[in-house]
Amino acid sequence: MKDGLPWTQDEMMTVAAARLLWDGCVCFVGIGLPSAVANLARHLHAPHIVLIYESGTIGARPSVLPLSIGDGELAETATSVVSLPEIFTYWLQAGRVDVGFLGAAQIDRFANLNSTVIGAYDKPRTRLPGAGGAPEIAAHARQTFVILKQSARSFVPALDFCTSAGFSGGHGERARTTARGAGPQAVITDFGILKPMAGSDELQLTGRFENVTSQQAVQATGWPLQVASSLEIIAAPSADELRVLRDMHART
Amino acid sequence: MKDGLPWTQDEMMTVAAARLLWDGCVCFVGIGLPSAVANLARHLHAPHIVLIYESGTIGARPSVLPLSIGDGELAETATSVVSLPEIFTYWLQAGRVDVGFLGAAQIDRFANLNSTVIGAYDKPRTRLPGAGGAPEIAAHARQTFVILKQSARSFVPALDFCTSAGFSGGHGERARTTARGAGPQAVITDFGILKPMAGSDELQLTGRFENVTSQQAVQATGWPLQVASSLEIIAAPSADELRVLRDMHART
Amino acid sequence: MGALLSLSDAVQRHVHDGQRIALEGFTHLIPFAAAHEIIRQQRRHLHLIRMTPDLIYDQMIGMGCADALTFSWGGNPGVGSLYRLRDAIENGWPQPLSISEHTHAGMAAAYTAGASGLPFGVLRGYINNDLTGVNPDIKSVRCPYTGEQLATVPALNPDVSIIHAQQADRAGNVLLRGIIGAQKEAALAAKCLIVTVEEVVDTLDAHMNSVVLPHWVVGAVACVPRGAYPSYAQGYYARDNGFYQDWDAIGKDRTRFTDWMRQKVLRVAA
Amino acid sequence: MGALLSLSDAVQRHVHDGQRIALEGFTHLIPFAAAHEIIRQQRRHLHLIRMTPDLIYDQMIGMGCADALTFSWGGNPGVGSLYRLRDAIENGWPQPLSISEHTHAGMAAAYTAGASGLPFGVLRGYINNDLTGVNPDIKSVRCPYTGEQLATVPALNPDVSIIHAQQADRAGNVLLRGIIGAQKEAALAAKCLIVTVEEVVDTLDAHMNSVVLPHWVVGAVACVPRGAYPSYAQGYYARDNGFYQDWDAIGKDRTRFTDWMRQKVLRVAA
Repeated sequence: MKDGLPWTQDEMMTVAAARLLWDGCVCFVGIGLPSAVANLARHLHAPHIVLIYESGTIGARPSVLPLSIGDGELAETATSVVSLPEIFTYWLQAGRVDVGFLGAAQIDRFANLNSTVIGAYDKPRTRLPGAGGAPEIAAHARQTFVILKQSARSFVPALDFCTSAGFSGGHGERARTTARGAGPQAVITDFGILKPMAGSDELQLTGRFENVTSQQAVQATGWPLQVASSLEIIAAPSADELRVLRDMHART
Repeated sequence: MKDGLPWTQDEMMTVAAARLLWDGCVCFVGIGLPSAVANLARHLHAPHIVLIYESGTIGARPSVLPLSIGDGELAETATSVVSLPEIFTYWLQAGRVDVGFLGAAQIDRFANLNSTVIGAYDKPRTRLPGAGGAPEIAAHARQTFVILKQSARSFVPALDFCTSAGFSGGHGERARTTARGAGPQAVITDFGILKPMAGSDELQLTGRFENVTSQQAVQATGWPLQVASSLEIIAAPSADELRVLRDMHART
Repeated sequence: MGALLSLSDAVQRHVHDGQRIALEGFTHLIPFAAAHEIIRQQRRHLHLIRMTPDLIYDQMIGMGCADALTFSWGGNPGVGSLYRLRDAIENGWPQPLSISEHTHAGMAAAYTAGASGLPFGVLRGYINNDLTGVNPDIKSVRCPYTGEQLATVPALNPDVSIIHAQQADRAGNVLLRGIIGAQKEAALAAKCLIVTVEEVVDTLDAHMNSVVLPHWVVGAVACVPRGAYPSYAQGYYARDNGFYQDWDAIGKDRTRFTDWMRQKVLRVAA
Repeated sequence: MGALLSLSDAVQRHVHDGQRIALEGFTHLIPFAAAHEIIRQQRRHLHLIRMTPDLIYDQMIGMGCADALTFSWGGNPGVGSLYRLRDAIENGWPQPLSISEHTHAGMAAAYTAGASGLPFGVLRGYINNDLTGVNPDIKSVRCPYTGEQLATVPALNPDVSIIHAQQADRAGNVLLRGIIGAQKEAALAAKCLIVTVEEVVDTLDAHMNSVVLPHWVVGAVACVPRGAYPSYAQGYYARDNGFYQDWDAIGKDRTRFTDWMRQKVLRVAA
């Protein structure tokens, strides 16, 4: 636990992201934090949230957090199990997903994401897993939430590779593409929440967790991060939120 | 029964067509004569024939002849029931069908078929049911068999409408299209069997039933029908063939 | 989403004059009860969409609900003609009917594109086929790899699709069993989906890979036992093949048709 | 078709050096046993195709079976990196690996086109995405109706696809249950299909709308209980999540990897 506080920044991120989800929303989730976030919301204020995993499970209600997106419990608890091509055509591309969760190794000021390589593509310094479902989630979910710890290494002035377009060059460029969704509407970090500014589409710190300063967030960003004039202070996880989150992890 | 013979020309057609099917062949069948033919073959010499109905049933083994191509017994006895879009993509268009059966209201000398209208399309004298699955069966089955009673009204010099291409203008025109299958390899009528001639692709009478003359077949054709120099005489239905066919109809 | 309504309310609320609507079901699970309710509520100027118009659209067309029809095979399966459809096309009775005619493979591709959020579907089809001359919707694209020319159809996205299914649960999830035709595609291609079901149950009789439409894509569910009759519902009742044969005589004659509709449809409450 | 063979005979007969092969299974039903047999039979110069290379291709790549890889997500799910894959790409060990990289949606469209007998698949994808700059296979077509530019991918048609399934019956019909990924598409896109199964039964535990591949599209069936381990087979055994975590340390080190493969794969009879 960071700074001797009774909760970790990971827990704070998870809770802050879960609060953004509403009951009944249709959520396309990957493994790791996104899955934890969506399931936490389901156990808290959003019992009717619909979880879609790209493995083909629609409406899964796992009691423990899956390690892989294709765990048996997802299939056993789903309303419907369909093929993977169907997930990407009839469900994602058709615009039926309210919220898509994305992670990445790098993000730029317009919320474009790199999960492919660090260094040159042909001679990578670090080869990352790659695109998976992310580029089309980024395009077609009605909105996306990005979850990513903030550091000058991950919040970069220029991506080494653009895997998933956010607002591309900003200033309405995304709206002129054939991407259907509104794009990244929140980036949840271990310092707070960034949102795109109207007009420029550039990310701005709009909320900070109560145990960090906006100055710390700016220092952890590889570009001159704008801070909203009215900065929201995001409340620490409640006892209830922490209990449910920890129970969920303990069961897993 | 025609001419006082112990079997009808309908029965002769059905039996003659069934003899063309081999054990294990994958057969795309419609309702009516094609379904009777394929099921007769299954009960006679081709127990492992695979019947695909466009309703989505693969490997159906109905005990009675279905009235519609979507009867419940087809689903109950099938190896697999899939969606109709899948039938036309993964199964037919992919080239997995050995034999497609087609009927029509009109056929021309290159085995092109009309099942759409008699008269002008915009002001039809008779509006027929239309294309259904036929045009793509005609294109993608490895070969097609056409079953159609012969008369000057149905065997015409020029179609009112081309619903399903056979050999189009003949002389190799089909082979120059993107149609995958070899096209109509046999037309079974109530007089005998017509097959395309190498080179011209024009239909030729290659076999006649033993109770008709080739002259009768020529007279029942709206174009100057070629007759093969070595005309096969097609044997009358055997007692066994007739018994199985009549049992099948009696059960239905 | 997925509100449980009476059929009458569902049609009242969601089906409006002039819409493009698809009542799908390939031989099996044809939503006859819903069609009859639309006829009773006298919807007009509909653009009907359906692979096989079948008796269900023969009735709607004969009762004057439709201005236009998109279809791919318009017969009485295993029996013969649809005389009301023919009368509309051949003689403009009770009113002219404009048609947009496809092949099954083309309609299937168009529904699939509609369900997939794509503007068009691609198929190797309509080869040397006169339909391309009478239906301007059939176009082509060139494969960027092989140079091959392939046929295209515009996506079908009905304003309303109506299907019949075996079961809904109380949340509004819907289970289809048996021959499913292009219903899933028609359902997901629509702006609004209405489902009639044989029964509403606590728990669907589904297994892991069953065909289930989740409640949040369903606009309204109406419980209508025998709602597919004279078509059938696998596990509930069989197709009334006799009625399909009887329809030949009923549908052939304008007066007999009108009398039948008056007695068997108009005078029946939903 | 659908001959019941030993796994060793099936690989011997159907898998050859230099082929394009796909061993599919999305998290579930990954055909590990078949991969191990290919490693034992020392196939070389394969072009491996798989959405998620997973441990199965990490092992094949590390053992020198592959010259090329077509894929869309190359990590150890929920754990981290595939170090053998990375070592091949970053350092050319044990040999260089050329890659053709896609998104999941692109791979799915490519398999679907392959299964459908179409030369290409269409999707609204790869939008403002650098993959289009490094993968010349990603092209576009213009919608003939709306003018919209859409991405295309060339059809994937592997020489051989290998999948694992729960059951085959004695005729060679194959049943898959649970999460089915893109296996049906990969299976039907292939020139030759090999299936390993948990058990061969008299009658498949199937219902009407189960995912069943008929015997006449199956080139060979091999009965290999636990053939998906450390992946899983719904209804038979669970995923060994612990092994996926252990693999992180095994796969990270060339020597430890080679030792592990020698002991656990090479010295084991099929």
